[in-house]
Amino acid sequence: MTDRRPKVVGFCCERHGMDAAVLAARSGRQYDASVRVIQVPCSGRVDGLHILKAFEDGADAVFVIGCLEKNCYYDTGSIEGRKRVEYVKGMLAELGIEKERVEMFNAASTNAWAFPEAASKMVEVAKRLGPLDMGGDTR
Amino acid sequence: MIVAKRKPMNEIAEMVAPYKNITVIGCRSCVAICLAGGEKEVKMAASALKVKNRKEHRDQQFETLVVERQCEKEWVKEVEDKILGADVVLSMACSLGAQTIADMYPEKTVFPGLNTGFLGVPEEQGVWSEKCVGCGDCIIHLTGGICPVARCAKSMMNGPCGGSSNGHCEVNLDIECAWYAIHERLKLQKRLDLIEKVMPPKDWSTGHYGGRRTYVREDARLKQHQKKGKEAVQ
Amino acid sequence: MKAGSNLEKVFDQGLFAVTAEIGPPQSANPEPLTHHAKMLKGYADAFNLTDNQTAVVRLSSIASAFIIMREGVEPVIQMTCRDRNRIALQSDLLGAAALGVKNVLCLTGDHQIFGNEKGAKNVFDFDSITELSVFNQLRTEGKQVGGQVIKDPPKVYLGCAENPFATPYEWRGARLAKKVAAGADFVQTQAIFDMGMFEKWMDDVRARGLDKKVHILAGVLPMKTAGAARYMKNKVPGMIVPDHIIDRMKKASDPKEEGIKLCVEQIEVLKTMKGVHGVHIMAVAWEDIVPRIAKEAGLLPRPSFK
Amino acid sequence: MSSGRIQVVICRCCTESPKLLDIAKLEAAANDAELVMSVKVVDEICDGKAVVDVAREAAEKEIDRAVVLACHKRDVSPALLKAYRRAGIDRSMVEFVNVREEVVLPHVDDPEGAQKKAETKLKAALGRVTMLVPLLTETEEMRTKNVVIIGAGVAGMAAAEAAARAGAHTVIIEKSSRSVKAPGILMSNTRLVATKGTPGNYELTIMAGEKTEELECAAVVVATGGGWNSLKGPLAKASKDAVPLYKLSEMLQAGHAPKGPVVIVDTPDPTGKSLKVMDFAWDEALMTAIDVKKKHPQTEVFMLFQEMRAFGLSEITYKEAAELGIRFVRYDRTGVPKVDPKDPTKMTVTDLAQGELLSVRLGTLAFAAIPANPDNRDIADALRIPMTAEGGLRRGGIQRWPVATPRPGIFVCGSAVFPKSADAARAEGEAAGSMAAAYASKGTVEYGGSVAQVAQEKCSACLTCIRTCPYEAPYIGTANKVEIRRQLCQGCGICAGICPSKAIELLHYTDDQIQQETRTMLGGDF
Repeated sequence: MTDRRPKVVGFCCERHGMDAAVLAARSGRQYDASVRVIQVPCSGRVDGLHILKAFEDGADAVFVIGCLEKNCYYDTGSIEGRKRVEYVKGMLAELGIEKERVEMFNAASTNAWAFPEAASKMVEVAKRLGPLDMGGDTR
Repeated sequence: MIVAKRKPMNEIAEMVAPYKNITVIGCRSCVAICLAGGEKEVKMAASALKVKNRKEHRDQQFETLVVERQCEKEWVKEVEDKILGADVVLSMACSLGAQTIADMYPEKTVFPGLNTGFLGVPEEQGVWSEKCVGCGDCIIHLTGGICPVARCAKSMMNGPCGGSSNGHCEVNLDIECAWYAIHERLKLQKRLDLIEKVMPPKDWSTGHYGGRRTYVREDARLKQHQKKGKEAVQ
Repeated sequence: MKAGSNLEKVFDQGLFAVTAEIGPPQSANPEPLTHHAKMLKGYADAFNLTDNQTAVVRLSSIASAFIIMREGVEPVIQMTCRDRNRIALQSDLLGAAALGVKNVLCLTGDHQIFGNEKGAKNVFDFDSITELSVFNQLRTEGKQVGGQVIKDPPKVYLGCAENPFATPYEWRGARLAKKVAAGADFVQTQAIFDMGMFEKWMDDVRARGLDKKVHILAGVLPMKTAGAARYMKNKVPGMIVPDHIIDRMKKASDPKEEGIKLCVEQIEVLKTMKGVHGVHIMAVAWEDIVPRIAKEAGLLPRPSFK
Repeated sequence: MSSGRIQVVICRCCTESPKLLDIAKLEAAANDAELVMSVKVVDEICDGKAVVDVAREAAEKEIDRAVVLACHKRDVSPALLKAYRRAGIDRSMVEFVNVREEVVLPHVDDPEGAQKKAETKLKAALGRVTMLVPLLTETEEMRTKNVVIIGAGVAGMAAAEAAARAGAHTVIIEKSSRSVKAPGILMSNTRLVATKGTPGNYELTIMAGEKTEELECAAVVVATGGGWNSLKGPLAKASKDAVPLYKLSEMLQAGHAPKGPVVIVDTPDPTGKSLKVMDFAWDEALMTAIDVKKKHPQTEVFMLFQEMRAFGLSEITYKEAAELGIRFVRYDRTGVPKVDPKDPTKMTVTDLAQGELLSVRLGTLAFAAIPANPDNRDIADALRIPMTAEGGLRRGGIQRWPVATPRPGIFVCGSAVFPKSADAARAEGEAAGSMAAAYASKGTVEYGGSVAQVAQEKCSACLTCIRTCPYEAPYIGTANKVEIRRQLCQGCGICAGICPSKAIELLHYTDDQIQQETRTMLGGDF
């Protein structure tokens, strides 16, 4: 049971985020298959609730990836996205859950490394912290 | 409006820990507007508790719902079955909402999910500030539309204390000195004479200190024979 | 004669008055008070006993006053509005007067956030000006806030504090006028470092004719280090310490001596200022320096009255 | 509640997918799924024959929605969507799954994981496609072909010419009385006051002289330029011979001799108290100084600066200037240049290199600072577009083109954004003019699609969405609840994500859709 692969959800904006992911794939960059990409139009669409629900439904780490804050397709969307992530971090921390399990990333469409790097970082975090339901020694 | 903020999640988790079926009820009025207890916050609180339960292998059922105004019996009544069906109610309204439910269903345990803060206004998105303490005897016509009772840390009535520093309050330098603001406002209006007289001692009995207050409008009250059903009998 | 206190007599004779401070201890031990009273006796006309200053719990000011009076030293009790409502304030005034206290300084009080009981519920039923007006009515008409008239009203000499260095500066004179209208007999100012600014405030005070109606005791504060000066400039709201003073303290080979010298110089200037009727020496936690300052500033000997 | 007749198309993506995935298993999974009426496996969905084949079967089996497992949806041939449309399936009812770039290419070493992932993605897409509703798009006729250009400077003129060439009716509004030869209409002494309307049909309120007028237009180009004329600050006030740098340059070009000595200072506000500076025209300053020196070798020239930014090839210019005897004086805030109030021809400054107070006779005083145009604030306010911290107008994301603002149909160019050379401003003006003309020439605006929708019974009218939306799409409607101006909504969903009452949904990205997709994806074991 303990060697269960961690599950990571990545909410990815349809603009720079997804373009970066596609470019990464075409450049042959690899990341763990356990990363589940959920496409959203903009990281500002992500609601803290979506992140929490992902944890509820079995995710061990969640990330949001959007455009660069100064070059967001939807102007201020990725700034909003970051705020949602920060709020969830606060809630998790209050409950004694590692806030590192959720992160915000920004990418430009030309950054082939951005998406795989974010994905790998979160897989690593999930592995290091262990599955959410196995790390419950604090009970 | 009434400004509130969510209690830290760990406090909420601790309160509801012994219970199995929890109904979380929000409110679409003030607390939704101050981003503390609307549908989103209700769902997020429940979800966060479920995430914690997943981590700790605890099993709890959450029902989430929102009523239009939790401080009014009729609105609460609409979700009565969900209240009666729960082991405990977590109210994500202001304390008025929580108390309304608690008073209506005395056998039910009701927990507050929010800390009710103050009567205030949104200064900008995400920033709320206190502007009234409900003293029951408004004097802002004498103070340039700025309430010294609520906005001065010492509720001073005769001008700024010696801690007014560059127009800021000594208690918290991020906050403006209410009396400095009053002075500037009245100067602008050329009405500084208003604060030159010594104010008589304020009568606090119109406020909370006079005991719990009830305001009655006899012309609005329903007469005995206007009431329906059970209410008419009481 | 309103109360017949030593301080009142000094003013009545047109003499330059001196007051200083004694901070009550954070314990039930009266010894430090007795010690300071003995040491300072004869170096000032009256001594302020602070009322839980900066909201730190201390031996009460009225009890402290009683203790130093046993040593033949005259107290000025400070009474803040932070911890007492109108019932307690009036009651304590009657009690203090009955014990023989003759000088009362009315203050709003520091907010509890600065003290060691931050969770305290404050009162602030009054502010200092309302307190003055209520006490004034009580002593002159024997009438309480609520209207009841009492026999044997308290005979007290009423003082207040004023800070010329708090904002809005232009209204500080008007605020003193309110205090005078409310019944203040004397006023002690916040510690003065910026003489120019104080002079400007005095101009306003004189223009309003207040110097004729109230006795002004200019506050001075001897400093031990440059750090203290910087701290007051940066951290104490409503305190203005010009850079040249900080510089002077910084450059001094013996900052303590420099601090004393500076204080004495300030008193010399204040003595010549029209409308200033005395000085209030705030030697916070440095009470034993008061005799030396009084001596070097030529304030001795203090008059005595039979 | 599940309904619909689904077709699943599995593309081998030019034989790339089968290298890693078991296509037969995917096909079987599709066939086993509920509501799936047709499964087509094709080698290349971009191939015309495949499209025809897929569409024919869709029509035959009365398919109403489809899941296409292929590559990135932008890369899939538009012919497929056209064929589907003919078969009665709206484009909004087609769900694309990017198996190639999200599964095959990034997981080449993990065929087992990739297979499970692809199958789960198929499952998630099948779940999503049953929740899709046809999206409405509406069109609105543009009432005019007008392109309004604000500013008749270098960028504005270039924009007007480009737009006119592309067939737009151009109207230039210029605040000064400047008269230029321009295509279309030139309205001088005219300012923009307010804007109403929606993209493609903007209604501008302008002040022509003392008269308020309404002006309809399809698109707007903002070319307000830098704030050359807004020289504020103690130095500009201290000397009556103070001019902005370009004036000095014009004077030289016109053959006039400047009164010597010439002093060029970086900014008229050396302590930085009253003037927001966007940039400094160092290159131009150096060139102008050289020009003075070459034309009038006897004239003394001083350049006073806190930081000289002459990098790259400008080094050569700098060197040339030094060799010509132009005196460079570096100062800082401890000894800023001052004009003697008693003698306005005397300037003093502390020369950091020499460490001494330098006294200079003032003939002509010029400044290299390029302040933000103070008009930008009014323009941004009238057009409801954002600004930069330096006081320029802010562009939208680069993906939306470099001269576009976040508001459709409103373009910005030249020094209104940040200072640039005349060449760059001209090029940007041309780009903005062409874009605006292209936008206006469409004749109609299409809107709708995946836009926000308000459940008014849930709305608390808290104004959060109105304050947060970058496009001002939400507004308080007649029922005192929020409504969405569909013409302005860009479909980002920021409002849906922030609404505290969960009253706003973004069509096709509803909470349910996002959460169900997440849940399905997490259900798979890979």
